[in-house]
Amino acid sequence: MGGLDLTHFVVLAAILFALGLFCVVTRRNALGILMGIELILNSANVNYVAFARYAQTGYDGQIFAIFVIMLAAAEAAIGLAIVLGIYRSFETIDVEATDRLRG
Amino acid sequence: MSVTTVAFYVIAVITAGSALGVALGNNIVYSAFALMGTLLGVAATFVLLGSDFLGVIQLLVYVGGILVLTLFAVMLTHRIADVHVSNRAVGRPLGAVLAGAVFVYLVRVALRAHWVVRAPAAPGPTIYGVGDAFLTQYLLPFEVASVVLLAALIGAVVVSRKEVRA
Amino acid sequence: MDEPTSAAYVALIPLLPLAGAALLGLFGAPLQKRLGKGAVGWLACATVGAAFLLSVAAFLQLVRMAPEERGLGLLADLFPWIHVGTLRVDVAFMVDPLSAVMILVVTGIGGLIHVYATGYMHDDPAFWRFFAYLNLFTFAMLTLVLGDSLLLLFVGWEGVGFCSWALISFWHKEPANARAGNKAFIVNRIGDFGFILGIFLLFWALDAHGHGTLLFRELRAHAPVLAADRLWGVAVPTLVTLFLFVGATGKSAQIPLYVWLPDAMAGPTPVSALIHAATMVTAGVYMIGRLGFLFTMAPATLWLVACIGAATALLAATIAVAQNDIKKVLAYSTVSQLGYMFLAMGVGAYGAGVFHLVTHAFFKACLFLGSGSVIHAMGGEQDMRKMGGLWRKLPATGRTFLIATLAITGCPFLAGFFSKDAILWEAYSSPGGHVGLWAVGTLVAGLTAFYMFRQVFMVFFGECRADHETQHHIHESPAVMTIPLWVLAAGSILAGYLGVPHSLGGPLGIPQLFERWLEPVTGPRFLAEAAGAGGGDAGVELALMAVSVAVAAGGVVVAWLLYVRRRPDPATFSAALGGVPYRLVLNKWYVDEIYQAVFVEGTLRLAALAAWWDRWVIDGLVNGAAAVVRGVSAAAGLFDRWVVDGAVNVLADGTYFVGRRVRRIQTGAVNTYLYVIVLGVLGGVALWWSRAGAG
Amino acid sequence: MGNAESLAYFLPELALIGALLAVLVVDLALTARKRPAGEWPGTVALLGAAAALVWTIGLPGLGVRGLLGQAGGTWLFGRMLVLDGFSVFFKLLLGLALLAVVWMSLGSREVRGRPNEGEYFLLLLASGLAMFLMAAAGNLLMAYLSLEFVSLTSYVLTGFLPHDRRAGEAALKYLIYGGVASGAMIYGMSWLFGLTGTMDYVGIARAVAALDPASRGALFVALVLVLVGFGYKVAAVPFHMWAPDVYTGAPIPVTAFLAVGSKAAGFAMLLRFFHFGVTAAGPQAVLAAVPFLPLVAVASCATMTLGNLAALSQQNMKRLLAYSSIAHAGYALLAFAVFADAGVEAVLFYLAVYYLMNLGAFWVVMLMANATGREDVEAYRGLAWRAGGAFPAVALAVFLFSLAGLPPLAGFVGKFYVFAAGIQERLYWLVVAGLLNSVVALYYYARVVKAMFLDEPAAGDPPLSFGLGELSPVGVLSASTLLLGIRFGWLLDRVAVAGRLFAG
Amino acid sequence: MQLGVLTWMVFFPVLGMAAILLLPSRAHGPIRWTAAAATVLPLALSAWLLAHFDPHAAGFQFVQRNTWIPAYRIEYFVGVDGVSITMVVLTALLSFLCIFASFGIEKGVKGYFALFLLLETGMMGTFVALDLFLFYVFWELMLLPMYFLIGIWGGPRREYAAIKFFLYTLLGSVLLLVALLYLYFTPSPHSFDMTQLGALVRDKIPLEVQVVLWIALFVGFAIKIPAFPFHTWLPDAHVEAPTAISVILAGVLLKMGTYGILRINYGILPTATLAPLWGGHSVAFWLLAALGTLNIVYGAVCAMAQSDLKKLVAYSSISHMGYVMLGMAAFTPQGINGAVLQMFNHGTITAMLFLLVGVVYDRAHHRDIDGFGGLASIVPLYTGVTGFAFFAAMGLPGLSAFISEVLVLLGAWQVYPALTVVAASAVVLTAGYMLWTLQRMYLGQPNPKYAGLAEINGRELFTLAPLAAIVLVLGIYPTLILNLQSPALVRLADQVRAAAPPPQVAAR
Repeated sequence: MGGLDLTHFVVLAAILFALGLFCVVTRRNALGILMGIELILNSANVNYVAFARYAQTGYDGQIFAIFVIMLAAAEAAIGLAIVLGIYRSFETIDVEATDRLRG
Repeated sequence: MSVTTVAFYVIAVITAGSALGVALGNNIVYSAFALMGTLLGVAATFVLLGSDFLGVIQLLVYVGGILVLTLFAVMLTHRIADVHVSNRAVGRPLGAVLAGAVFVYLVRVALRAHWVVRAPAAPGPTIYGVGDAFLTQYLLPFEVASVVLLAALIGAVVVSRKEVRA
Repeated sequence: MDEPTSAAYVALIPLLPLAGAALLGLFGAPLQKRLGKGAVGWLACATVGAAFLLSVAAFLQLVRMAPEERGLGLLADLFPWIHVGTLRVDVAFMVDPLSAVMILVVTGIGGLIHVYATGYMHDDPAFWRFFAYLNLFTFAMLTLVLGDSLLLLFVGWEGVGFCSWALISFWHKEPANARAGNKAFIVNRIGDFGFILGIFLLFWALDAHGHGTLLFRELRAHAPVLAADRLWGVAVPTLVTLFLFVGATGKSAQIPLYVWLPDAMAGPTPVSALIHAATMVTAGVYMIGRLGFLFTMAPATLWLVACIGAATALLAATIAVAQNDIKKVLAYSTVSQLGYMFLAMGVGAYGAGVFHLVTHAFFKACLFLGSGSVIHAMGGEQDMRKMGGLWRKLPATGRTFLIATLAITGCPFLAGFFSKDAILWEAYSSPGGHVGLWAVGTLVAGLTAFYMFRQVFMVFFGECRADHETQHHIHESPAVMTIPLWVLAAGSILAGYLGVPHSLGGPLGIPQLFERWLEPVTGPRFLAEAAGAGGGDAGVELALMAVSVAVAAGGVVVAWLLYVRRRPDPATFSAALGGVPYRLVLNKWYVDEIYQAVFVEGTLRLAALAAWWDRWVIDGLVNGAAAVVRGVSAAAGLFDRWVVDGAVNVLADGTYFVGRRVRRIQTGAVNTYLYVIVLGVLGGVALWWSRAGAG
Repeated sequence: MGNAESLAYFLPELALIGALLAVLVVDLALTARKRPAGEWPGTVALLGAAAALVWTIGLPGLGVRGLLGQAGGTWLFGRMLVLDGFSVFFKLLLGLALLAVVWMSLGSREVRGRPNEGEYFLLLLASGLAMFLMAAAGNLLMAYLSLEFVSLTSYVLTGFLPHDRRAGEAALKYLIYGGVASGAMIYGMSWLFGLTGTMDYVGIARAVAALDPASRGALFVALVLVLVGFGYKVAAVPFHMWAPDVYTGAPIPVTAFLAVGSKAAGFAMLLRFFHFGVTAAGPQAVLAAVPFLPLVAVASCATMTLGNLAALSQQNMKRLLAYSSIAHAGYALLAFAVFADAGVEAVLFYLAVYYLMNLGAFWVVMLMANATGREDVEAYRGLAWRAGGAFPAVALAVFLFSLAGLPPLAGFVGKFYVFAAGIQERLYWLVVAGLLNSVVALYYYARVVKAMFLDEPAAGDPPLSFGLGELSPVGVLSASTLLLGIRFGWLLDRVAVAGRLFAG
Repeated sequence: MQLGVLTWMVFFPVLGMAAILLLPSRAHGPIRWTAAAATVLPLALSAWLLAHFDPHAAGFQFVQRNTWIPAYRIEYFVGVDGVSITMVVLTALLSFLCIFASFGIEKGVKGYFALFLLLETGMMGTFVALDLFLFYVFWELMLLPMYFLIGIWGGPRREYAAIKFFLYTLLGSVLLLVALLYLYFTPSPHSFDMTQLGALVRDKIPLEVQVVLWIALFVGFAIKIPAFPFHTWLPDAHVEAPTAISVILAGVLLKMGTYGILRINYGILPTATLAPLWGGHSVAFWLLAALGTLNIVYGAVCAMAQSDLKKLVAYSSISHMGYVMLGMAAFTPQGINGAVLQMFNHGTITAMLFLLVGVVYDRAHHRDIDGFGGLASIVPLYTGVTGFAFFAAMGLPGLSAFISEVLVLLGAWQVYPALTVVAASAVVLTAGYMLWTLQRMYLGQPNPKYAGLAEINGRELFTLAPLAAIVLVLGIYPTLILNLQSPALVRLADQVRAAAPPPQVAAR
């Protein structure tokens, strides 16, 4: 892998993680937040694959990543369904508006 | 600087740049497209890391599935005629500070840590290995995943189905 | 140590009246309804009468005993009472010469008063209750004088206080009576407070020497070991006797605790006679006599006792001069006479003090019962200004009253003469005495003669100032009341011959019976000294006697001039010096008012303050920093709620308040929730950094 | 143990999967004929849950072996799941919870008669299955998979009530929160993987014990991020924020299931990960290097305090119980922070007790909601004096006082062992905080009791009537709460066995 | 397992409770009489206990000891000794009488008597428990019935009072629990055995920690006593509680605080008891003697200012419990005997007072002292009994409180003379507020408003007469009780004194 060592990937993942975090805390749009979550999941996946690659642990890293992708898909399906439901009842998907439950 | 290194940096810039777009975009549609860039970048990273099968999965499931789903949702929840489909964000300075702190800390710690690193083997096709692992060591998760997907499927139906008076 | 002679029947002396009290207390009402008041009266008198007979028996048994045995006395040890650690006190009654005298007085004079009361109280519906109390009082008083330990004495001591309370406020519908009863009890309690401290100190001081005891006979044996002990820089015997003396001032109405006695006249007159003249109030004198060996070890206390006695005698006498209530005069007279007794005790003349106690019991009981007879006749009127000229209308009462008055005045060869002169002589000649004390005593003798004769003149002589209606109803009391008067009058004359002073009786061969009788108890010290010194001083004694008789006679003359001859007019004296001295005396030197303002009001104020403090501050503090939370809540605009609710529930509300604040974190906006995650993680990291020093 | 042999020890889960499919089939069959599903899906689910329970406990009389009798521990499915006393204990607890919640759902007005009733029971079973897996997971992958599985089903169950804006909002918040928390968790797990090169708990333990000191910081970050995920599952401060909203928005049986089952499963995972995973090979070294326990202690204190304080002024019973369950997570965390056998046992004991009293409380709340349609404390005014209300009132009082930790109820014993464990390990400040918290907690529990007993019912309150089928489970739970407060030795013995985690 | 006599005494009321729960709720008569029957057996057994108790035997008697939770060495361990025997008797007696005093309850009769019987079990259990865990369970067990009994059957502000009572006492129990757990874990193997724990932990806990534990325990108990400044729940609780509950509260519950100190603080931490605390004085001096003296005087002064008769009695309880604290702080035979005797006497006298307050409250429906006047003329018998109780409370010689107060003060004098002077001043204050109350309520012109007030009835007299008899008998022959308790108490006091830390600072 030439001069490319593990830390490159770790830092890339950290960038994605931090941006995902930024996204989820600042977005007011439920879909935006879900996108932020996808960023975080992807950052974890980059880590898994990179670590597995450098540590020569076989396929477990990849497999983990596959499960993450699979669960992300499932979550997205449910999440988007919920968002649509919210849109139906609240006419918005702005999470600041969905604050009937509080206190 | 080797080719892979150059490739990495190109991919990393695309990935991170798109992610920045996701985080900062003012229009939800733009954000969604920026997300596509990130996902593609990550797929490329996987390939770079010798996980070609995973890269394909990433492409198929994420870009092909999740992202399209997201775009559908964007469309369904906003009037398409609207030029400015809002992707409002508030408290950005604070968010930036926090995310920045997290990033700095993560990098700082990560650079100091000794990760498990062994001599890298030559990259090769991984489909066989992955498939084998799924049917041996990871059989249980694999099977459980099918139940999870079934439940998720039904769940999504439950949530999105309009009330039908039986 | 020799043991006292066992004599179980002695226990019956107090127990008989107790049985009477119990019977009357529990079944008096039905008894009175079924069998009438006569049965109730008989029962009450019979128990006391029987007790008197037993007392006489005990006295005679004592008389027959050898003097050294006599000192130990007769003992009826009933059962163990409090046996804890080294404290071992039994319920045991002891008759020795001193208590023999006392029980004779209590049951004898008490019995007469019981008889008198059956007549005096005849119209009262609560007749049974009165006699139940009276019997209970007799029991308590007998316990006081018969108890063989200081603690049992204290039982009687408080017991008579309780009965006194019950009898003073006997006519409880009148609020003033209830107040007087309370005053008596509470003031007595102040004395008792000192008294029990004295008991504690005495017990532990002896216990430190391995002789912890409260039995009189053991106290007498062990008291000398205390001579060198000190507590709080004061010699222990002095401190003990001072504490005990506080008790005595309460019970025997001495300065500063005498204020209750005049008010106690609110009770029925027999009560005044029995409790507030003849018996209970002399308990302090008895106690000092009983513990004479201890007081002797504390000259400082004795000096104080003498001074207080003299001062009380003088103060009360001055007040008595201006009183118009027939019983108030007698009340102050009692206080004054008690002062005499304390003067005697204070100079170490225990015998003389107790002697005066006995003679005083006779004539003062006679005076009170006589005044009761007068009041009875006047239909309840007590103001002497509305009396007069009753000599002929109430012949028996008038005559006995005069005899008793002469006795108290110190008319030669009546009882008071002997006892009072014994005291004055001791005050002058005793090692603990002082010529000043004698002078005060003599002055008081003059004042006594004045106010007593003032009373006699105002009540029995001159014009009758009562309204016509009352005059019409004036009649002599029935025999059941007059007979006791005559008996007491006889006693007022004869009792003195028990203790004829050596200077008078010696040449005639009349022995000083009384002091010799008490010798085993009070010790021979003063007798011996007096006898030793008396040989040379007999002349002085006679001279002093003459002086005091002259002063008394002077008092009588002044009273005659003022109240019979009416020239000079008493009003001129009242108006003298702008009337200030008169008003001072008339209003009893304003002592009651001062006490009321300082102590009673002060205590009540303190109580109110404490209650307020408890309600608002302690409760508030305990419930949690009231002010702080109130301040916080005020800032939050919730001031009204807090003020309305008060600080009572502050902790709960404060927690609640914080709880509501905490709830605000739950904004309902999901971004906040996510922020909290990030902050939580960063917080954790920061914590780790701070602990691990970034390593 | 290989995949094939493992199946024999996987019967409870298989039973759940079978029941899940059966519900699906039954529901489809009935709806296909345009007939209301009726009791069928629920009954099938009940049978499935019962079967799972039976295969966990065993029925010696019928020749069913069960898992209880298994001595020692072993790996299943090639080091994916662990079979030991610990996991069996939790399966038992979760099986009971599932059974109870299915039963509860059968009587719930919110659930019954909905068009999606069949799916509801299916999801409930799926959720139960996922929790079973959580309790046994011995591998990062299984841990993540099962945890996410539970989350996914929970999101849907929370949002089950259509057209209820509260439900939708709750589901959305839950989803977002869960997504972020599990994202953080897998990120942490990825680092753990990077530091140790393995996903197997035992391998992690070994590698951690031999960790380069320079990597401590990274390990700490990894552990903290993993704690985010677990903390979210057990609703520990500061990862609790979803709980009140979700508990309020979800149908009551679901709330109960989340409060009891999900929390228990989360603790199972937490305990196994830390005791059996990270620190299995020499806890002292790890603790010295990575002091995450103080964090747990602080979190415990914060969880108790915040839960109780926020509960003080709640007017909605579900929300009150939600905060109360947060507080209870704090008590259990206290025992976890002890980080010794005594602590593990105390957690297990506490969860068992918590199961009884919290489930009971929710049950009564559901009965009341069924009867009056109200969930606020006001609806409970004078309950004890209303016709038919005495029994639920007494039962709820028992549950609430047990939650408050008063003897002789089970909650007291639970708290007692938690605090005892704390004192044993010298966590005095935390124990004192816990005790003070129980005083605060008493205040709001007593408030409800006060409303039920000390207040007079409103004049117009109609009489209540509950069927025997509704009251009997409440009765059983309250009687057990009382009995367990007096005779708890047997449970202690069980817990002592279960608390010794398999260390293979 | 063989059920000992104490077990019957403790749990028989629960059987009665079960029986009551099975009765229909409208059957007021049977419920009341079942409750009465359920309290008779403990009373009868307590009499048997008195007859068979050997005061001179060291250690505990009528012991029953069974394992309960072997894993934690928790036992069902009960027994009595001289410290607790009188309290057991008092509990049985007052419970029995209070059942009759509760016959007037008309609301929720079933619940009331059921809870009452549960309360009796809790009280009885607390006094006989010899296992700390068991003790704590019983201790807390009393809390719930009390809460409901005040909260449901109390006066207008009952909820406030009930919750205040509840929170205060629970706060106390929290501290108690921490200390108990600490003690439990100190020896190895761990132990809850109250009879052994003292010896087991003595050398294992540093003195400072012992003092901290002592204080934690003390605060837990002080709330119950209630000692200044933790007393403010008491007046509220009393004012709102129904009569019988006030009686139990003052008669029995308050004793648990001082009993706990004797049993646990003294028994298990004797060294800390006389350890120096501050200013050269010991823990016992500051927390028991000084605080007790403050209680005496402060309670009396506060009582003086009350206008509610029940509140006055409540404050007088605070004052009288101060004697107990002072007495037990002296470690003289007289002091400690006086203290425990005072516990008993206060139990009987205060029970009378509260019953009497209840009598007038039942008739007039208020308790304002100034709102009456001249009752002596209207209800002489009632007044007579009240007068008896008042004078008993004042410590009139011949009545029981005199003995205990004198013993306390006498015992305290040797050790704390100055404090004793202050404490003894309460004899005046007590007389003051008691007599003033008598005067305002009973003496003077009868208030025409209450001219038709009914005289005390037979049932009420039945509840009062035994107490009055006890008060009188113990005043004359206190040996009855002193003999029972003295050997054990003196042993306890000696034990504490012997364990006092050796150096410089003496107990004074």
